[in-house]
Amino acid sequence: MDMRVNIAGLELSNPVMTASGTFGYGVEFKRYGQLEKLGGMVVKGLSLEPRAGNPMPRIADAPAGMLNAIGLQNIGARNFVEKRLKLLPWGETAVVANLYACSASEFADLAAYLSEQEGIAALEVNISCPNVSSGGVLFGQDPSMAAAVTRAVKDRSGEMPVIVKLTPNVTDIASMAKAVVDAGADAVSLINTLSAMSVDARTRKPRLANVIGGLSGPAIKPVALRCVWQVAQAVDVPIIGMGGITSAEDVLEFILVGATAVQVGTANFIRPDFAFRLVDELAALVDELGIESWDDYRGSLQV
Amino acid sequence: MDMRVNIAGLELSNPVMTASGTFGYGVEFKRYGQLEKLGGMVVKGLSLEPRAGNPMPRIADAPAGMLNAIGLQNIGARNFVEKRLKLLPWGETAVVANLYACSASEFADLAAYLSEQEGIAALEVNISCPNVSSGGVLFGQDPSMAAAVTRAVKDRSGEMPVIVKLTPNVTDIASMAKAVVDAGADAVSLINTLSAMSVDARTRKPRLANVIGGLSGPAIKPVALRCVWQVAQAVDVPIIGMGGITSAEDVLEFILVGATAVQVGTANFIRPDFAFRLVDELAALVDELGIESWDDYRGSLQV
Amino acid sequence: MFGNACQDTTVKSLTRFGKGEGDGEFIELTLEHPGLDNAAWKLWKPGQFVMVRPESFGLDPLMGRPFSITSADEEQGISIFFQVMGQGTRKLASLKPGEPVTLWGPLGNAFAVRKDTPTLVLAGGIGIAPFYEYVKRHEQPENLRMIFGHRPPLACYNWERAQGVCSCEAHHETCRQDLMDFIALIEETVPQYCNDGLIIACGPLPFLETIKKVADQHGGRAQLSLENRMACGVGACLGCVCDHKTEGPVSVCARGPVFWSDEIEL
Amino acid sequence: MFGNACQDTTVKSLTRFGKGEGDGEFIELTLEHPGLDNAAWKLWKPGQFVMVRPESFGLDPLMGRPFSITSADEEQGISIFFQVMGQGTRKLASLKPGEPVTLWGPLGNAFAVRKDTPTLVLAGGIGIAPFYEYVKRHEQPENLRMIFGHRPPLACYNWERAQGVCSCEAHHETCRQDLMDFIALIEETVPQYCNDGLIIACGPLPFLETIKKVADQHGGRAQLSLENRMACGVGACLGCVCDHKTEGPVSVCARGPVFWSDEIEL
Ligand SMILES: Cc1cc2nc3c(=O)[nH]c(=O)nc-3n(C[C@H](O)[C@H](O)[C@H](O)COP(=O)(O)OP(=O)(O)OC[C@H]3O[C@@H](n4cnc5c(N)ncnc54)[C@H](O)[C@@H]3O)c2cc1C
Ligand SMILES: Cc1cc2nc3c(=O)[nH]c(=O)nc-3n(C[C@H](O)[C@H](O)[C@H](O)COP(=O)(O)OP(=O)(O)OC[C@H]3O[C@@H](n4cnc5c(N)ncnc54)[C@H](O)[C@@H]3O)c2cc1C
Ligand SMILES: Cc1cc2nc3c(=O)[nH]c(=O)nc-3n(C[C@H](O)[C@H](O)[C@H](O)COP(=O)(O)O)c2cc1C
Ligand SMILES: Cc1cc2nc3c(=O)[nH]c(=O)nc-3n(C[C@H](O)[C@H](O)[C@H](O)COP(=O)(O)O)c2cc1C
Ligand code: FES
Ligand code: FES
Repeated sequence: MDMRVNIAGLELSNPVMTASGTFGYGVEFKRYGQLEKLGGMVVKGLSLEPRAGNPMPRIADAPAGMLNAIGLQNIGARNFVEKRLKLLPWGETAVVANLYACSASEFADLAAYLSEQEGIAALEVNISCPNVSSGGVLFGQDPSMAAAVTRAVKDRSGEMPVIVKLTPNVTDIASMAKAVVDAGADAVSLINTLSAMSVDARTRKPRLANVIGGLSGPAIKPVALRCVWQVAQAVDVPIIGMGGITSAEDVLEFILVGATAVQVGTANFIRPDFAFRLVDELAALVDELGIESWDDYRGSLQV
Repeated sequence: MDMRVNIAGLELSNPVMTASGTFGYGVEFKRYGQLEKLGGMVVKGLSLEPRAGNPMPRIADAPAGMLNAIGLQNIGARNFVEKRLKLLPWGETAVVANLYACSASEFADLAAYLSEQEGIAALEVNISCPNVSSGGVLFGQDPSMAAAVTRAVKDRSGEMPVIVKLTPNVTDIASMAKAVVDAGADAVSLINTLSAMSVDARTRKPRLANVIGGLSGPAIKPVALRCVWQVAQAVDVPIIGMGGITSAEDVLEFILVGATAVQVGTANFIRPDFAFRLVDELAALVDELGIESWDDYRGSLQV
Repeated sequence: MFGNACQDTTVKSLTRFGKGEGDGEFIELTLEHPGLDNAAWKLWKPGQFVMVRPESFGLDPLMGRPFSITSADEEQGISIFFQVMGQGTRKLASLKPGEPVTLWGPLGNAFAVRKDTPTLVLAGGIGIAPFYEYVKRHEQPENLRMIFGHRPPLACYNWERAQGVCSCEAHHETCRQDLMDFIALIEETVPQYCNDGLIIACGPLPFLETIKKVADQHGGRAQLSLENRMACGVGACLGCVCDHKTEGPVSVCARGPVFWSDEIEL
Repeated sequence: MFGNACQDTTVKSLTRFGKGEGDGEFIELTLEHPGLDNAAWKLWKPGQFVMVRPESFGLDPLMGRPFSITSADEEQGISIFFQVMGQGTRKLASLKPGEPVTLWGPLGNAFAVRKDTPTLVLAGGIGIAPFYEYVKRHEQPENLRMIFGHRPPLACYNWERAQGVCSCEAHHETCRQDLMDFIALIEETVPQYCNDGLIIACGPLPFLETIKKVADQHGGRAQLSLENRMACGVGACLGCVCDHKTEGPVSVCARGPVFWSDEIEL
């Protein structure tokens, strides 16, 4: 089968991408496989300036998952472009920049800079920064703020596809999706991590220095599928689904409920060659099940 | 240590209760242990009239958890009182009725009836009915509707403690808790299941006839702990914590973040004598850790 | 007083039947008898089932799995006979002797036994599990006729164990025509037992549906053992219900698993 | 070209050291060498580590676990030496020969080796793991002095393996006074190596903190191997960082695990 998919004009050789924050700047995985194999990779969230992130500990185990509170540690957009991007085979796989900022105007500046760089295929706007300027409400939890950020980014991104990444920590994710699509988002990706916590009953301490962190991994897959399904009913733009994918069958589940492509996050920690293997496993499973085209399979859940 | 806890005047011999919908009407577990051992039990959600519930299949596996969409199947409040309640040792363990209705007035009628029955120790109001009268918005996802239901129930419950059970499927659970406490809730319990979904990539069918269901079990524990922690910062009433408890250590984690008592749900399906064993294991662990009183331990997380 | 009907035990042995990938895996799993503290074990009857949860399930799957009791004996242990279907049975298949298993039961009702009544025993595939002991215990085996439909070879099913006790016919289904022949056989045989016989059946849903349809048409009834997905096994979660014509949705685990075909919808 | 540095292998053997509950469990786990496709195995050095993830982890824990490489050899296999701490090491401890394990590495940097320099090797508890091979490989063992502080008995640590090669002193800590004595020993010894010696250390955080403090005070530096919790092991997740004085937070897995004590905050 032809494994290619198209996200708002961006063509991927196959639907498997890697998720932001779980695949570094891509280069870290060269020892484990051929980056060219991937449909695309989303690099660690980039801010205008380098940032140091949260105090340690930043990660903890969770049942069928993990918690993280990395915070916004990154080398900054400029360093990424100058020092990492050229090491990536961006001619052969889509390199997507994940944007992280604390105000709409900062988002816009970041988008303006990144959208002009050769080698970046699309922007993914992470609207769940926990330290935003406006009174502690997260961008991603308020439809009008989410729309404002989307508009600000779109205005400054030229022709580059803008993907808005949604958080599941909302009452109604479909209306969040509608808000960002109405504001011009070319695609949406979901889900980011679930707001969660882990504590040690013996030491009486939180297991993350930040106290609250994000839950990812297989534990959240049923929530992620529900979110993608609801968003697929609500908007017409392509959806990139993610949350707990650890097998080719999981990939198909996301496509079945309406996703065009997927991202693999925590599974990269199960083994660093996970995403590369998944590309092959997906092709084999598609063959085994006799799926004839993505257009035929996508969203074909029989309800 | 003195294991007793007090929920808004209701004294429990220990903090371990069983969660609604996972412990039937209590009687089903007599073959597996002594009901008197439990701090309390919350029976299956009761409505004014018997109801048939959702079509099958109603349950599915999930990573470190399960999905259910039982719907509202129950024998009705009257049948429960007349046929089951007298079989329960309500003099020795707190029997809590879980209320399920589709309008504030129906909730009020149900509360009026149940609060007059000898043997019922408290009411737990389940405000996440998926089929409510007002345009598909769930009671539990709208603070003013949640407050309205709480007020309606409180008005008709006399002296009986009213516990409002919160859903995690909201943007801000702390403000939901505040809304119901301001409306008179004597205690809150949380969390109910996470809205979730499971599909079969091969047959292209949802694994639940209802398509969307509720995720429970260890997978949701980190989310539940975060919710209890946030609610504990926001309100002053006792909190009954639940979500994925499968060990005595888990119980302590919930108390550490601010719960006064806990409920055990899905773990009852790991083995039907789970809750009885947990009571003993909790006492042993409290001893081992040298915890001196619940008042000392509760909410003592060092942040 | 009956003791706690949820007991901890260990694996005694696993016996594999059949071979080859295509056949699937068929396994008799024997657990050490957990003891008669749980006095219900003295009274168990074929058709009843157990919930089995080895410690190796960990958190995946969380729910135990229901299996018909194939035999139960203080010396020999408690046996179930199962086919590998998915994650739960795969983990059961890789158990080793000595590994810990939680077991609750015996659960549910049993098949009727009427020693003087001509009895038709209909087994489909792994649905044969409860019948080894049923036929063995029967006091007048000459009144029994067992028909067994199967796709994997007979060697997968420990067939000798059933044979010799009563009249047993195995029908191997290898193509569509075999299936048609088998359905024709059911259509021909069931009516013979509809008036003054007893019909009991266990097997996949389409198999039970055929039996029910034929029995309904002839104003008869058969006892069908249902295999709905279960969580608690004790009637508490309402996850396993089937539609009962007069009582509405009823728990298969507590009210069944055996139902008269004319009382339920499939 | 180096092949994929993430390889599938199987358990070769487990050797348990020490005994008795109180001692904890100390295990040398040897994996079949996954092969030199991954040419990095030809060049590994003590101080480097591997991420280990047996299939038996299932979904719990999800993350692999980092361990110092104790030895690696095509014939003998790859060994790690670990202490049972929690769910991950418990599952490692119950592995059986032949079970599948995913392994990525060798990862990170290594301890400095300066054959002509007097070298102080400081091992705290299970922190001894990388040093068996370090001392074995050293070309001038007369320049080595190893001090080993431990609480469980020496029998837990395969101590013979380290001894005989170089000057080795073990300090058993059984009470508070022992600890004070041990700290005093560090305070006395570290300065002797601060000017023209080399100090390398691996062990629990308080142990490393003491060494860093003494070295800092004497204007010296020691190489410390950090054991932060890890997820990826490859520098991608930023879950394992430590504070580097000039570079800010750096990944322990990729930039370390060995750091000069004067360059980091503990
Ligand atoms: C009362 C009772 C008695 C049973 N007795 C036996 C027995 O003696 N021997 C035996 O082998 N099995 C028996 N079963 C069925 C057995 O419980 C299931 O095969 C088992 O639970 C499958 O678990 P799994 O985790 O391997 O499969 P899963 O991973 O849960 O499922 C794998 C695949 O099998 C299908 N499947 C799973 N369970 C069922 C089911 N109950 N009916 C139809 N399809 C299903 C699923 O849809 C899925 O496609 C019985 C069931 C009940 C309720
Ligand atoms: C580079 C590196 C090399 C290592 N080499 C070895 C080695 O050779 N031998 C060895 O035994 N261990 C080594 N460790 C530590 C080892 O990784 C942990 O002991 C192991 O991950 C614990 O996993 P667990 O699931 O058993 O414990 P968990 O369930 O994760 O934790 C159990 C308890 O141990 C504590 N704990 C867990 N990990 C650590 C840690 N890294 N530091 C301090 N406390 C911790 C937890 O806080 C918890 O209280 C190394 C770690 C690193 C980063
Ligand atoms: C360690 C870690 C770091 C992450 N960092 C980012 C990030 O910088 N930006 C972002 O949009 N998402 C980030 N995420 C979220 C993932 O991209 C993904 O949305 C989430 O983990 C769910 O997918 P998974 O279950 O496959 O991991 C991070 C997740 C993890 C586990
Ligand atoms: C099968 C099932 C049925 C449930 N039915 C109800 C119900 O009737 N009323 C209610 O308030 N909660 C119901 N719940 C939610 C549980 O009471 C509990 O809030 C949730 O499962 C989280 O706890 P757990 O992870 O320990 O199961 C049900 C949960 C399950 C698994
Ligand atoms: S399995 Fe729970 S009611 Fe039958
Ligand atoms: S463990 Fe992921 S960066 Fe070090």
